[in-house]
Amino acid sequence: MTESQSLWLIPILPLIGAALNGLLGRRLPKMAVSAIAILSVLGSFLWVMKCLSALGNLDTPHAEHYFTWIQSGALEIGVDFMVDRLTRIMLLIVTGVGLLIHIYAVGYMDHEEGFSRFFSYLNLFMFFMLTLVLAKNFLLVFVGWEGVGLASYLLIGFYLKEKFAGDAGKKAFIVNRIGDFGFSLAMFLIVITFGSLDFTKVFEAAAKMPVEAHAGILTAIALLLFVGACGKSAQMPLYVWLPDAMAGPTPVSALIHAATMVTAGVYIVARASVIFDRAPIALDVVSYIGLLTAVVAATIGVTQYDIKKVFAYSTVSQLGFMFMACGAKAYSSGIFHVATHAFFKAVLFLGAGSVIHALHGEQDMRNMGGLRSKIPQTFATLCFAWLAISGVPGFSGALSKDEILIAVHGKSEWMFWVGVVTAGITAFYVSRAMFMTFFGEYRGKAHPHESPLSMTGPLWVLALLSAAGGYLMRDLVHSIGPETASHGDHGSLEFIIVAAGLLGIGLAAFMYLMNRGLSQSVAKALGPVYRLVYDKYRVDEFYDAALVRPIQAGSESVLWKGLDVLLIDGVVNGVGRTASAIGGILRRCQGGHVPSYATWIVLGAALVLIGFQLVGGGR
Amino acid sequence: MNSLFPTSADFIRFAPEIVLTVVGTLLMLLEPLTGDGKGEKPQLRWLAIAGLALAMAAAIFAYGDPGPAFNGMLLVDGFGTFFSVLVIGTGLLTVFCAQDYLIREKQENGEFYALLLFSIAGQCIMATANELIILFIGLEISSISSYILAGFLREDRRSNESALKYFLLGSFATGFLLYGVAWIYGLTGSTNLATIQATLAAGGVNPRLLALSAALMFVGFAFKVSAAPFQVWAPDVYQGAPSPVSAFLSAGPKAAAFAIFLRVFTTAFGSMADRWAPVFWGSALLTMIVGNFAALRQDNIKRMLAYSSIAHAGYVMVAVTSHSTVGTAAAMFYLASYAFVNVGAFAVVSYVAAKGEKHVGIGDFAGLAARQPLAALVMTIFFTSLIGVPLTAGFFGKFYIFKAALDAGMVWLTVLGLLNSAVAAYYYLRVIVVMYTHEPSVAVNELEPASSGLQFGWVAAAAATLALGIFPSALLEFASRAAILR
Amino acid sequence: MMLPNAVPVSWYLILSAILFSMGVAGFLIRRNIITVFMCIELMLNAVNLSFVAFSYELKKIDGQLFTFFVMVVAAAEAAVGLAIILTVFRHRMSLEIDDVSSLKN
Amino acid sequence: MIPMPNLDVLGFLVLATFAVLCGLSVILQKHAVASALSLVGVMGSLAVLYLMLGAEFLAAVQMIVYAGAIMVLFVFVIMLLNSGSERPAKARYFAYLVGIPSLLAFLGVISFFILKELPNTSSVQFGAFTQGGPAPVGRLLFTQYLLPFEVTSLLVLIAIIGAMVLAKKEID
Amino acid sequence: MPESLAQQYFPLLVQILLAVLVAGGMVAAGLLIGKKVKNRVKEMPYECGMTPTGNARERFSVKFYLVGMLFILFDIEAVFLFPWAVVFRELKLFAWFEMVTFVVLILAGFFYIWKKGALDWTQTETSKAHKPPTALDLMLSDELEVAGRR
Repeated sequence: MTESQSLWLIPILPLIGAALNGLLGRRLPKMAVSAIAILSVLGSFLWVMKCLSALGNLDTPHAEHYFTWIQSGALEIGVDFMVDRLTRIMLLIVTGVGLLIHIYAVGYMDHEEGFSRFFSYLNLFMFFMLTLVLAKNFLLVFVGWEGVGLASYLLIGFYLKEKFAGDAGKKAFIVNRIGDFGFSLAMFLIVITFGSLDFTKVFEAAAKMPVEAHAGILTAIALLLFVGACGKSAQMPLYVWLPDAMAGPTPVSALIHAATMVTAGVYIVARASVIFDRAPIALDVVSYIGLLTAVVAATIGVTQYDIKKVFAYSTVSQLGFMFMACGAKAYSSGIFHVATHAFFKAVLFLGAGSVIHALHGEQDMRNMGGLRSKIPQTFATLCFAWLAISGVPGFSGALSKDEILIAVHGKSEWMFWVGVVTAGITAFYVSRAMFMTFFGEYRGKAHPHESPLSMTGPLWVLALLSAAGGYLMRDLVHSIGPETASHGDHGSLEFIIVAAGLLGIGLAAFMYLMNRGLSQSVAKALGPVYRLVYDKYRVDEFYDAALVRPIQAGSESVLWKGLDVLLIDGVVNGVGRTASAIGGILRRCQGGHVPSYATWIVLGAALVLIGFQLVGGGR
Repeated sequence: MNSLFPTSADFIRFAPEIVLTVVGTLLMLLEPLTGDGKGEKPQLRWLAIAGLALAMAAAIFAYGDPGPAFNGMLLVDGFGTFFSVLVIGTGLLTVFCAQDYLIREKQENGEFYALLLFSIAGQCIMATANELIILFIGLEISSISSYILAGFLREDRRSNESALKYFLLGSFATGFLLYGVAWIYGLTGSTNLATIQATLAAGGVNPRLLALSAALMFVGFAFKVSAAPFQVWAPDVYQGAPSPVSAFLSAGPKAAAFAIFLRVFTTAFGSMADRWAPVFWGSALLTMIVGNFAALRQDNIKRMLAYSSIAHAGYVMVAVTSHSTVGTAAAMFYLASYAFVNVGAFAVVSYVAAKGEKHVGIGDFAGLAARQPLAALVMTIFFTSLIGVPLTAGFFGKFYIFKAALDAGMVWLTVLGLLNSAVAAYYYLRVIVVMYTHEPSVAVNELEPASSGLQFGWVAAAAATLALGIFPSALLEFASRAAILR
Repeated sequence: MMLPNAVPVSWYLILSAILFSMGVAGFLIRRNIITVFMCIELMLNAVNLSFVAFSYELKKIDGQLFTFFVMVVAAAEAAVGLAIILTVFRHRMSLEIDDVSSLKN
Repeated sequence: MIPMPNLDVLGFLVLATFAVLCGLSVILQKHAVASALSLVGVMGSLAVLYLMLGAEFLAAVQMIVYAGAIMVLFVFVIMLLNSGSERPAKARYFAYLVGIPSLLAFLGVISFFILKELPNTSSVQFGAFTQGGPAPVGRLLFTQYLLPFEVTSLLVLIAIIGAMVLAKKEID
Repeated sequence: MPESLAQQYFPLLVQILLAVLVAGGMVAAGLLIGKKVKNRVKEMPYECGMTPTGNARERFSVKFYLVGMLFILFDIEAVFLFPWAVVFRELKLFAWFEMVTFVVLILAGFFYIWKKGALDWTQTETSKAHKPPTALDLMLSDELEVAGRR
């Protein structure tokens, strides 16, 4: 046990920021508000750095006990924080990316009202997220778990002037409650199984238990935890809330719904890897769900025109990849992808935000185009992210994605291939978004203007990270867990994956770039060229008819309209509707008439009387 | 049996009730003598506060020498003291939270405080009662004064109606309770819980007739704690009664009723738990469902809180069902946390509702955060606690309760209970969102700042909620030590 | 018919049960608030009979004492209850119990 | 013993019948005053039954407090509010179709168990148990049950306040 | 002893029977012997002269209720005083203290009511003038409206 690093400072600083902004932010000038917000996060980032440097390479986890929280019978739960190699990564991501996004948000939210409110919520979120990450027992994790849910709920509902944001918040809320339900149930199961909630105790005990060939208590715990994870990390079928959550301000989408909160699910699965390793059934479920999510979300992404929606679905699908990794026991690869994804997805969202900002709130890609000259910096930074997510070698995205797919290959062949195709589709729709946004001629009305430095600055940092970050963090990440298959010779597999990515880009370029570029020149082209162009055009149409339309139509009608909108939305809203319907019936029992109330009492009395006679009389 | 004449120890153990009675009588006598026209009597208010504080001190002091009093009529033990202190504390909080309301309605007078103190005295008797007759009388003292308090606004239709319903249905249910007492007396020849327990443990009492009396008493108690299917009165009464009174009713009398419920069924009827546990199981489940689902559709916030109080009674019933010291401790903790939260929440409601309780719609809370940040903040704390968000008292209340339920092997009840609390969160959050994200409503715009007393009440309640949420151990340890009833 | 030459206590208990149920029934079916209240008194009286019968059965007079207390309680309830009924009547101008149903759902 | 159906049996049967009839008329009379008077009848017959059960003092108190005071108050209020007979009933299906059957079930269960499980109760003989006089009652009341006795005064106080708070009109 | 108790209560029984007989007998006799004259004048409350005004069911003031309630409370006190007086000799001072506590509390209530002015009946009329009339007053004023509801 090394000497105390007073880890508690890390979450407390943002909390102080939140309190300051929340209580007297209304009276402070914007400068002060943003200063408080940023400095609080900066402080905790620096403190993280200090702690990590002091703690060295963490061969043994560093734990700190502050006070005993609950002492009921055998069960003792303390407020304990812990830093191990897994936590280290998460801390760096959360505080680092969080800091950048805070800075970005200052610029982005400049004209919004409720400036201080926004930042106090954002800091509050940081507090809970850091608690979640640092917690040493499930209960404390649950604190953070609930807290981030609450914060994101408030932030999604931030623009509640539009009713839509309210509904989005509501959906997010219902789905998250389902997740929390699973998590808390898992927690109770853990309590009665291991008599403790402390990570070290629980996992030591679990490590002694045998691998469950058939579903057993561990499987139940693992699955329930995974239900919670599905809720938080937007996996099938609980992912519906995430695309709608885009109603919130873009920095929120970037921070909460791309970089940090949604990865909490992956984190908890990785954290509980000991349990999952002993529950193969649960592992299979995890990987299947992950795969399914990845595919469905990616194909839906192809059809979207709202730029934020595209990235939202891509987030869902990337999270699917992460769970695939966990399913294949390659937890470190999953966390690795969490890290890289945090970088490039943050860039994508912030870039998108910058675009929207530039176009005064325009989100429909059909009204964009040709922006690369208008907002070059945003474009440049987005290119990094684009290449990263498409898995172009040399960018960090490729590293993690390769690891994942290789690990999956180790688990099962066909899943690997599906994953590869999905990777291709991913590359396709992100490129599509890029081309529709930045290439071609501008189709919108608003007058674009480059964003202020406070926005572009963070973009650049993150962009560079999404290029190099992977290489920086690789060793840190791999120090976490079991040696993954990533090392050793998988040249062929890696080649396939890269090829898939490039193919996707190429296809997109073909259909959204050349087509457009050539078709412009067609107008003024001369005869001989014309034929060629014409053929080209044919080919293109052929492609269009043979590939794009079916994919789009298929995923549009089946996946998006059918599954997403009808089925899952239907279910989620249906839950609400049934509940309130029951409520209506119950209300009708309250007619306000004393005799009928008395009747209830008499009825109850008779029932109780008979019940007491019938029940347990024999025993 | 010691001498029939009371000793000083007896009086010490009865001290809280004595203090409350004396001060209450004093208030009653001073009422006609202190009259200033504008219906504001701070001196009486402070007298009431002092009396309550003194009574709390007396209760704590009495715990220094626990034991039976007045020939086994009372039993001062940890359990009883816990609830005595709890109801007295609730009363204190209520006095602070009621003052604005009473002044606004020109109703601040000695009678209100006197009745409050008498009612609390009755609840203290309930908390420490170890004999069915004194228990019954304590219950009636608490109830009758509650009837009057519910109808305290003579000129308000809703207040009358709530008083009438509460009174008629209350005495109706009391009839059943009394019938049960008669039977248990007839079967065991005693009304002293200890004697009854011994007699039953010795056996020889016909189990079926015993079940008869147990069932009848169950009806009476379940009514008082508003457990389904005997909860029908609660929404109407809480909605119609003056908000501070609703706050008090949903906290103090309910806690005391649970105290006797627990005491009677764990001591006297403890030996026949296998008979009553299933009925409790069903009632608990039904109560949770009715409370939560009916609350989903409410637009009147007082009514919503009434249904939510039913739902929370359901959670406590879960704890009672587990029939273990853990469960009892959980119930005690939960009731404590719930009392503060509810009084606070109703206090905010009564503040927003304004004169004549015009604004009790949820929409009337729109934009409260913008105009009255403190009110909104404390309300948020209370509601998060009611939801059961961690770091608030409500979370641990639920945590312990469901843990106790699982320890008792009631997995299904736990699962369903958790589902219920998942549903419940919706209607609380609705209010929070309305408060923080909507444009201020008319009601909110014309609010005057709250008086310092009211603000103190809020902050005290909120502080207690957070304190119990962050450092629950102290209270829980006491509870689990006190939960061993015999 | 031939009457038995002694009445067991259980008959008194059954009489009390019948009277109790009558009170309940009256509570359910009557509309005049005061009459409804009287039905509660009827219930209490029935319970008192049980108390006294049991105290005879046990040859202990505690039961009779309980009856005293029940009477006091009944008196207090009567005083308060009738006062409440007065206030209600003042606003409703009616004693129909079904008219007192503005709080509902 | 007396060979004829003796005082106990006859008295019980007569009084019980009377009480039940009065009870019926309480819940069936259309006019409140009539119900009140029938209730007095019930109380009277109960008083005599108490007497037969050896509760002499209680019987007296029953007449004094219940019939003498409480019912007087009822009649006062009835005359005060002077609401005539009840309006013709709106159908109250829930109460009738659910309440009455469950009430019958309730009564059935109770009386069934009284008869089945409580068969050999001692038979009531007038004068067999004579502890019901004021002296023994007082002795017990002021020693063993001292606390309830004192506490009831609190009950009375509450009643006073309540009546004043709720019923006072022009006063103050 | 048992017989003696029966004897003890026998006169009471006889008296009740007598009372019932006499009262019933008189009514019966009136019905049998008296000759029936049925006309409006005969039906009037006051056969001789003055024609009654208003509804026969005259309402009482709420004061009656308050007094009736006070009566109950002191009735209870009396009920408790009786056994107390009987056992007073045995329990001596202790019983005295008990009863003093009890009586003091009840007298406190009495004092309260007194101070509240529930007992002086004159004040009401004067104050009625400037107080807004409650529904009950309205009822007292117009019977007909209520009579119409019946």
